[in-house]
Amino acid sequence: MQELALILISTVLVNNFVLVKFLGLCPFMGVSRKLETATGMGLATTFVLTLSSVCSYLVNAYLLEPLGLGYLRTIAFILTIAVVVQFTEMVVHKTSPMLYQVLGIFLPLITTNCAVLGVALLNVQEQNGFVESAVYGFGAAVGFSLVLSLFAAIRERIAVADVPVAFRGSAISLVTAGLMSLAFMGFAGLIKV
Amino acid sequence: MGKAPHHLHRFHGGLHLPANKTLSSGSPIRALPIPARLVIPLSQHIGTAADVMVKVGEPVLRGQMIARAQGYVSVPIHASSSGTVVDITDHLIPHPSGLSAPCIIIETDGKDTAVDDTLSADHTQLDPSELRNRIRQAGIVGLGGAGFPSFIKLNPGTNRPIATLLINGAECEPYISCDDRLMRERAADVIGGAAILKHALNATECVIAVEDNKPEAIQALRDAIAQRSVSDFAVVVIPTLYPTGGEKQLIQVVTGREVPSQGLPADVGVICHNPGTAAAVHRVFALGEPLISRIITVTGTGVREPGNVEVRVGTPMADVIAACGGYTDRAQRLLMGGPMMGFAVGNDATPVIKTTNCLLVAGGNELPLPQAPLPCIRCGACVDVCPAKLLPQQLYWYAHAKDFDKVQDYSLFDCIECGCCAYVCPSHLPLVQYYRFAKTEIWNQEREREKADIARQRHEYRLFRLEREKDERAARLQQKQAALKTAKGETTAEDPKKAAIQAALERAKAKKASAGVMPKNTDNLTEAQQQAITNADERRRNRDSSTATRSEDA
Amino acid sequence: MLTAILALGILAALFGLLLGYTAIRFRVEGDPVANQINAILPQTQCGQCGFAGCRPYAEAIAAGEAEINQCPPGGEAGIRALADLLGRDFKPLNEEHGEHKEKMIAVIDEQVCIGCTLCIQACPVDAILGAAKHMHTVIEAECTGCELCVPPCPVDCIDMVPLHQDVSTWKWPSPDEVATARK
Amino acid sequence: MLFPVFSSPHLPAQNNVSRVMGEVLLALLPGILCATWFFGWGVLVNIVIAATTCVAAEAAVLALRGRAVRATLADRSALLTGVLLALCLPPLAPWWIPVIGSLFAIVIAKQLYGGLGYNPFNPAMIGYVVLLISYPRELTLWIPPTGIEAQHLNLNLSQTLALIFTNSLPAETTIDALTMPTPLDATKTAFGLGQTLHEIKASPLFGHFGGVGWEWINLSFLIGGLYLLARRVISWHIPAGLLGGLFLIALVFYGSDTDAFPSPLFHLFSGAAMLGAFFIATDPVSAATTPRGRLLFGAGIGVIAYVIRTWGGYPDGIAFGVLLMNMAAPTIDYYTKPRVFGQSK
Amino acid sequence: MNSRQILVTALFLFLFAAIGTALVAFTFDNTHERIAANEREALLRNLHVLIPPDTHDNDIFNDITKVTNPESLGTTEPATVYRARKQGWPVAAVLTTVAPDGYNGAIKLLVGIKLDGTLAGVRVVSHRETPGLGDFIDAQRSDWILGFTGRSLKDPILKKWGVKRDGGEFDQFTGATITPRAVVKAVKKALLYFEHNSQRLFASESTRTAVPAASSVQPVESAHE
Amino acid sequence: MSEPSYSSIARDGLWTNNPGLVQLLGLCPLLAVTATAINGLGLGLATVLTLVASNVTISLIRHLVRPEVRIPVFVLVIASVVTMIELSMNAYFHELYNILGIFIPLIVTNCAIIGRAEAFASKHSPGRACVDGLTMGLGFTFVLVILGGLRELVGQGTLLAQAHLMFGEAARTWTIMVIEDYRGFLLAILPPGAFMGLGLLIALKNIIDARLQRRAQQVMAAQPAPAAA
Ligand SMILES: Cc1cc2nc3c(=O)[nH]c(=O)nc-3n(C[C@H](O)[C@H](O)[C@H](O)COP(=O)(O)O)c2cc1C
Ligand SMILES: Cc1cc2nc3c(=O)[nH]c(=O)nc-3n(C[C@H](O)[C@H](O)[C@H](O)COP(=O)(O)O)c2cc1C
Ligand SMILES: Cc1cc2nc3c(=O)[nH]c(=O)nc-3n(C[C@H](O)[C@H](O)[C@H](O)COP(=O)(O)O)c2cc1C
Ligand SMILES: Cc1cc2nc3c(=O)[nH]c(=O)nc-3n(C[C@H](O)[C@H](O)[C@H](O)CO)c2cc1C
Ligand code: SF4
Ligand code: SF4
Ligand code: SF4
Ligand code: SF4
Ligand code: FES
Repeated sequence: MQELALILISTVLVNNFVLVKFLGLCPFMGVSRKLETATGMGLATTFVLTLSSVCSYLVNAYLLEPLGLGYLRTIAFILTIAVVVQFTEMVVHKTSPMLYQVLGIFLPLITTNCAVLGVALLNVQEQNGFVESAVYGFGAAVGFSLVLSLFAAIRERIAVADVPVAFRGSAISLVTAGLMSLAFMGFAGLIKV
Repeated sequence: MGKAPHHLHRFHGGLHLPANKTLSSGSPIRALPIPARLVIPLSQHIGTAADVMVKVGEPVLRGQMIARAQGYVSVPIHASSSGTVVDITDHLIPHPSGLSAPCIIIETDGKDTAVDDTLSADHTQLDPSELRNRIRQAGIVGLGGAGFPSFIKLNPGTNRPIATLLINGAECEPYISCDDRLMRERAADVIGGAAILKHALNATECVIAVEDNKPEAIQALRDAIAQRSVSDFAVVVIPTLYPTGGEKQLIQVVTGREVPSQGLPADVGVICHNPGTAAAVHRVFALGEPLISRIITVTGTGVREPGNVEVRVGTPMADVIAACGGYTDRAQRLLMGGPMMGFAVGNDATPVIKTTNCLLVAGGNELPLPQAPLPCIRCGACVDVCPAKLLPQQLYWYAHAKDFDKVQDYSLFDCIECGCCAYVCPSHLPLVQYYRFAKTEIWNQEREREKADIARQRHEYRLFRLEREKDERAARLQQKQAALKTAKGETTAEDPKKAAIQAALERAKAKKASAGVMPKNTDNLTEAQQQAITNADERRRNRDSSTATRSEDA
Repeated sequence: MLTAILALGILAALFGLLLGYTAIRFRVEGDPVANQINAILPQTQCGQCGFAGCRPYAEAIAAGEAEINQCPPGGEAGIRALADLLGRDFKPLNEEHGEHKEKMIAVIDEQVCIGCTLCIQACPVDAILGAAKHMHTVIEAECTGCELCVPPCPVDCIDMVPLHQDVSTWKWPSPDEVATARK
Repeated sequence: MLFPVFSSPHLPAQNNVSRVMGEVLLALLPGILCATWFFGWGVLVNIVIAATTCVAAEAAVLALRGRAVRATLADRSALLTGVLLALCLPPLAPWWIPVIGSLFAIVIAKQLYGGLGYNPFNPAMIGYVVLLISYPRELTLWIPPTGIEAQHLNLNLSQTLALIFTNSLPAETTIDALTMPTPLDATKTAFGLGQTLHEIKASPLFGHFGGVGWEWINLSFLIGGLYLLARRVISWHIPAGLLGGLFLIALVFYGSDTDAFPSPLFHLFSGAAMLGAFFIATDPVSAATTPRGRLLFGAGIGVIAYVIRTWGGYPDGIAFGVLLMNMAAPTIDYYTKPRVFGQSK
Repeated sequence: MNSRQILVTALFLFLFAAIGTALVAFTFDNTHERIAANEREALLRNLHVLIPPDTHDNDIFNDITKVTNPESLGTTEPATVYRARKQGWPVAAVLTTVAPDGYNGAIKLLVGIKLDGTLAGVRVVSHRETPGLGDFIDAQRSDWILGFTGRSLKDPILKKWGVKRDGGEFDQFTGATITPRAVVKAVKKALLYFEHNSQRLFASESTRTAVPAASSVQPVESAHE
Repeated sequence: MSEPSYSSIARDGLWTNNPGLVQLLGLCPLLAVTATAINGLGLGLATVLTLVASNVTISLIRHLVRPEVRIPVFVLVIASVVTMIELSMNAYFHELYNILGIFIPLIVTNCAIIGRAEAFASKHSPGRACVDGLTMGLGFTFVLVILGGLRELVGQGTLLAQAHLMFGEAARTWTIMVIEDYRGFLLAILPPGAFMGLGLLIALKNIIDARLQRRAQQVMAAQPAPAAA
């Protein structure tokens, strides 16, 4: 139990996927203009990331490992992820138009979020078991959603600031992300492994 | 009187402001002479403007109705003195926009002849609905603030029983002392009016709330109540704190209850009226006089003889100032209302209206022009003073960003525009103006959205109609072609469309002005639209003889 | 090598079955995004965006075939709303499609009109009334100011006039604009 | 007669930014004096360098952007940023340390966002953290405060200047002999080595309830802070949240094992606790602005600071706490809107 | 109709997967030996820095043993010991040990010890010390770590095996005492361990049996630890 | 859909629509591996290869793909290409491979690649898709190298450190010590420096664009004058 808690703290804060590990940056920059959309993206990512983390684990443990096909991991994982995402999108679209409104446009973006593949690969690298993989995926997603939401709220503020012209838009957003990552360095060394 | 001292409550925030009231409150109310010209705007209240009843050149008497109420939220307008209507035209009105609006202009004859009295009555003999009717016919609107037609407030509906009639004698704005003088000198009128209002509302008590910086007024009111020996009237002395006079704040101070956001005082069983309104109601029933004059504080170091004057509605401000000794050399700015809520008037030819409670002529550096603003530093000083418990800095932030959804998330429409936030802001931001900007912009967007919806519907209907017509035409064409096959005619190489137009023009020439053609595009016409067509045809028929100016309203 | 191909191939085939099935089982028609976009467009129906009206433009945006900055009547506020809805960056109005102008309405000079009905055919919202050879007139409240009726008129009797501003439609200026205007 | 037209309210505003900043500078005085007493001239030299750089940098950027230079400098916020940054630095840091920190604070953290009022992060803390991360060595070279006789070396002004500007030490001293860890650093190191609190307390670094010198410095910042509260320059929420949060979490752990965790009092009077609570976390621009939000904001800093002090990689966590909560401030504001008058509870 | 559509989709995906996999598998067949060789070479390069190739003639990559001694080697996991022999005679050993009490956690070390107990050299494999402060222990950043070469438990004497601040012989760095203290301590312990166990270390059977199997080639390797 | 000219495709990829500076795609590798210029170059070249190969393949099969499996198929194509490159790199540039680490397999999800597949390759002919892939990739590499160089220079005062990882032992001497005895500015090498560095680059591009535009306008304004004279 304590170990799982540590995994959570580690993935959410200490080794935050976005700010420390540099994964999932494109949606981080792309879907953070408004707090509402950022929250929607966070929700969608959390769902897909956890699910695909588990699915990739299964594919790895029951298909690739037994057959000695480790080198096909990337292909197998990305295929799994793409299918999970596509499947989720189609199901949500049909069954819950409401939810689709909130999450729909973000779902296709998630396939190309490298955090998703990153989690799957890191799970293998860290030799995480089934539950650990799920927690790892979930933690990574929560960390992603957390900083995404905070970032979106800050960007909403900066949008109105008197930023020098050359820096308006993505430049100042990147500087802000840099300062956020600076703040996150405070968590460094919190978990000594 | 004789009741246990009222338990008072507090509202959030508020300011202790320099009062500056003694400038005007020292001398008794003076009646101003009748001006040579009265400029009477058709809209002096919240709601639809009144509808003109008189023609240019027509003589009018004092108190004569010259414009009738139009729709429910509207009251009539009366001539403030006798004379002749010399023009009905756009004229500057007191409004922050500085724009002009339709006004009736009367040249007075100095006789001040009154029209026949149809209003006075013993109010105890009338039922509430008749009371309301007379109050409406007398053109009474709130004299304390927005100028809301008072008769509507007296009709809160059966599901909202009114326990308390609250007379708002707070007069919390600096400089203003008209209510103070009124309550001191005409306390009996105020109490009399309050009794009528209370009767109309069937309220159980009447509370008159007065700030503790007006001891004379408090004494006068207490005496008047004692004289009438009514037991369900009470004068409550409240601490001086701006903006206690705000209706919602006053209700909280006196009753401890909060008027719901977007709600009405009646929701908590209270109706709030200004003492001036009460006195005006009293005059309706006692003297049969509609609302044609009011008491105005003329003050500031820019005017020679500050004081309180009773002025006819429609008197140009220049005349009022002149009657108060005129401008001093230091006169710099002219405000209607107090320094916190009032607005700047650019031109003193603007007339005084029913809601003009104060003319403040600021002299020298009394009210300096605003300093250049700095960006908001989010210090939160504004949050501490906002009586509506809003977050003024966030409202500012989003109004500045023109994010109108967000400002509404932050309850923009609960802002009472009291100006406390701007007063304490270290960055000197014109906060209230941002809020006003956002509010009017939102209303405008709503109007546009409605228009766009209509346009979309009409466009879709048109597409549908065209589609249908095309189908019909296709069907007809088929028939025709079938017919053509049998009897072959000669064809021209000309563009058939052009030919059609040519033909149409020729036909038009031929059968000019003849009736009996079936109009096109007449599906779905409303009555008004039908009327518009008829009018257009009418005008056309008159074309040759007509020399009149083209009026815009069809 | 064969195991590899078979293993992954079968995995893919299974996924294919799944997706193929869901695609049919959960098919959805229509595009709600276009509706939302259309709700933002000003419905002037002027065609300056390069499409036959607001709805076609909305559909083009939804399909990713048009930029969001092509509607002059919607102005900056409209573009901002679209950018917000679609999570795209704000872009200034594309000047090729025209400039944002103060809102106008059409007025027909009734002394000159010959009643040819050409303007009726041009008006996208049926805001012009009149019968053939009768005087024509514009319903002020319903005119969107699209100017489409102006060119067809053979006698040039349609004028675009600014909307009359009165106290009830007056807007407080933004202090920012006041400040820049003063500069 | 015609008159100029402006929106209400028309009464002149009573406050201005320049005065607010001035009050804060004034309130810093006791702390500055006390720090100078314990750590020598270096404190003042740091302040002069940092403040000058900050003001110059601000002026340069404003000139570059074609904005009013003089009028903007008059708001004194750049000056304040410089002073606060300097107060976080070790007294004998080489001159380029405050310079780089100030440049970062003003140019990147403040002016890139448009200057006063727009920066989402506390400029001084950005400057400090950038230095801490890039030059950890220079930032950990604290000298022993007056009162620790064993090691104390009294540098006079010219020696101080020589050390700061030319890196030349007085004869027969080494930099190692001159420096010594701060109480927080020492505690952390000692716990890392498995010592108990009792053993640690025996060190000459420790005074009555905090570290020698540090306890008095914190006390004088507390006095300045109370002055700000009394003058209503700051509201009580952030300091209360910060100190309360720090105190409570320290109390919980201290209560669980008095020998493995320092007492709450030690935490309140060590490191940047008081400076942070009253002067840094209260930076209005980058903090939360709703009353409840401010309480939360402060408490967050307190808790993060404790966590970093106790388990993290840095001796003190106030700066990171401030930045991390700055990051969360817009979100906190969003979720802590107060109940508007008349809205249902 | 519908089910045919589904089947077509499945077949389509199958085809693509098959072609893609075939190409990848083909590449793999052609590269995996070289990759394994690369990995082995990388490790060897590190070992050869401590024990130059000419000092031994065995295959140190494969001549290893695993020992577990948390007290001396700083980790509860089995630690690998690489053994160098010349003509069958022990020459030196490389211990993979851990300094657990670095400023930011464990520091992984390779400690090469000659048979006579002198240090062939020490290298840091991975650490998380503060960049710019604690990272001078990395040979790429400073020569500090080279200072161990040639030292032994007699040079300096056991009591002096510490940093200067603690009365020892080894330099610390201003503002960072903890890191060197941890490293020095770990090296000292490794030396002590070797002194007592060298016989046994060289006696045991090698645990590595064959070249790594294809499946253990990790496509993912963390770049910075 | 009309086919854009080759030169406009190239201009798009290299500058106007640069994936790193304008579209902000492929940010993860862009920021993660650019501690030095050489790292950036390595990953950049791998990306170019992938982009060209995947663009061409996808363009070839663009008429075959059904909508419901579009993304999975694209991803499969890209993943195959990447894995082949990865294996080859591991075999032939092992150390560089170790440094680029997890980001090689992650080229698969490099948004720039799938983005190009979706936005361009699936709609245009193979020739154009190839040019698009090449220029987009080069544009991306360009940013990777510049950012890597910038961070390396500010962070440790060198340029082209570790060139031997790519160019063999001979390149060891290529490293340029730009500033002797530089204290280093660690921030530039750490994650915050990566974000800020890219931010500064984008701002720089904005400034250059503004200059170019102003000049273009001046030229435009100047032209009619002689005509009138
Ligand atoms: C738009 C508007 C609508 C109102 N509607 C009602 C109403 O339906 N019934 C009522 O009793 N008062 C109504 N009021 C009156 C308010 O309760 C209040 O008394 C009036 O606005 C004057 O207050 P003020 O001067 O503080 O603005 C309305 C006021 C406004 C501005
Ligand atoms: C900030 C503020 C201050 C006000 N102060 C007073 C006041 O001092 N006296 C007063 O009668 N009305 C004041 N009003 C208007 C009252 O809210 C309310 O409209 C009025 O008392 C209703 O009475 P009426 O309808 O008779 O005008 C104030 C309104 C606001 C928003
Ligand atoms: C941010 C930060 C990082 C540090 N990193 C290290 C480190 O990696 N290694 C180390 O030995 N000391 C590090 N220290 C310094 C220790 O806290 C402690 O002060 C030092 O090791 C004691 O050495 P001294 O006795 O020479 O001052 C760091 C300090 C700070 C503030
Ligand atoms: C109470 C108070 C605290 C402040 N604290 C800081 C601070 O910690 N750091 C800083 O750079 N500026 C501080 N300032 C100055 C100013 O607010 C700051 O430079 C702005 O962030 C610049 O936009 C403070 C100002 C006030 C009034
Ligand atoms: S008082 Fe002014 S500066 Fe302070 S938060 Fe409010 S608006 Fe901003
Ligand atoms: S003007 Fe509005 S926001 Fe400002 S204090 Fe008054 S009610 Fe609050
Ligand atoms: S340009 Fe005209 S037609 Fe096109 S969307 Fe805008 S208003 Fe509608
Ligand atoms: S087009 Fe012109 S002439 Fe013809 S009906 Fe319309 S307004 Fe009259
Ligand atoms: S490269 Fe786009 S999310 Fe990582």
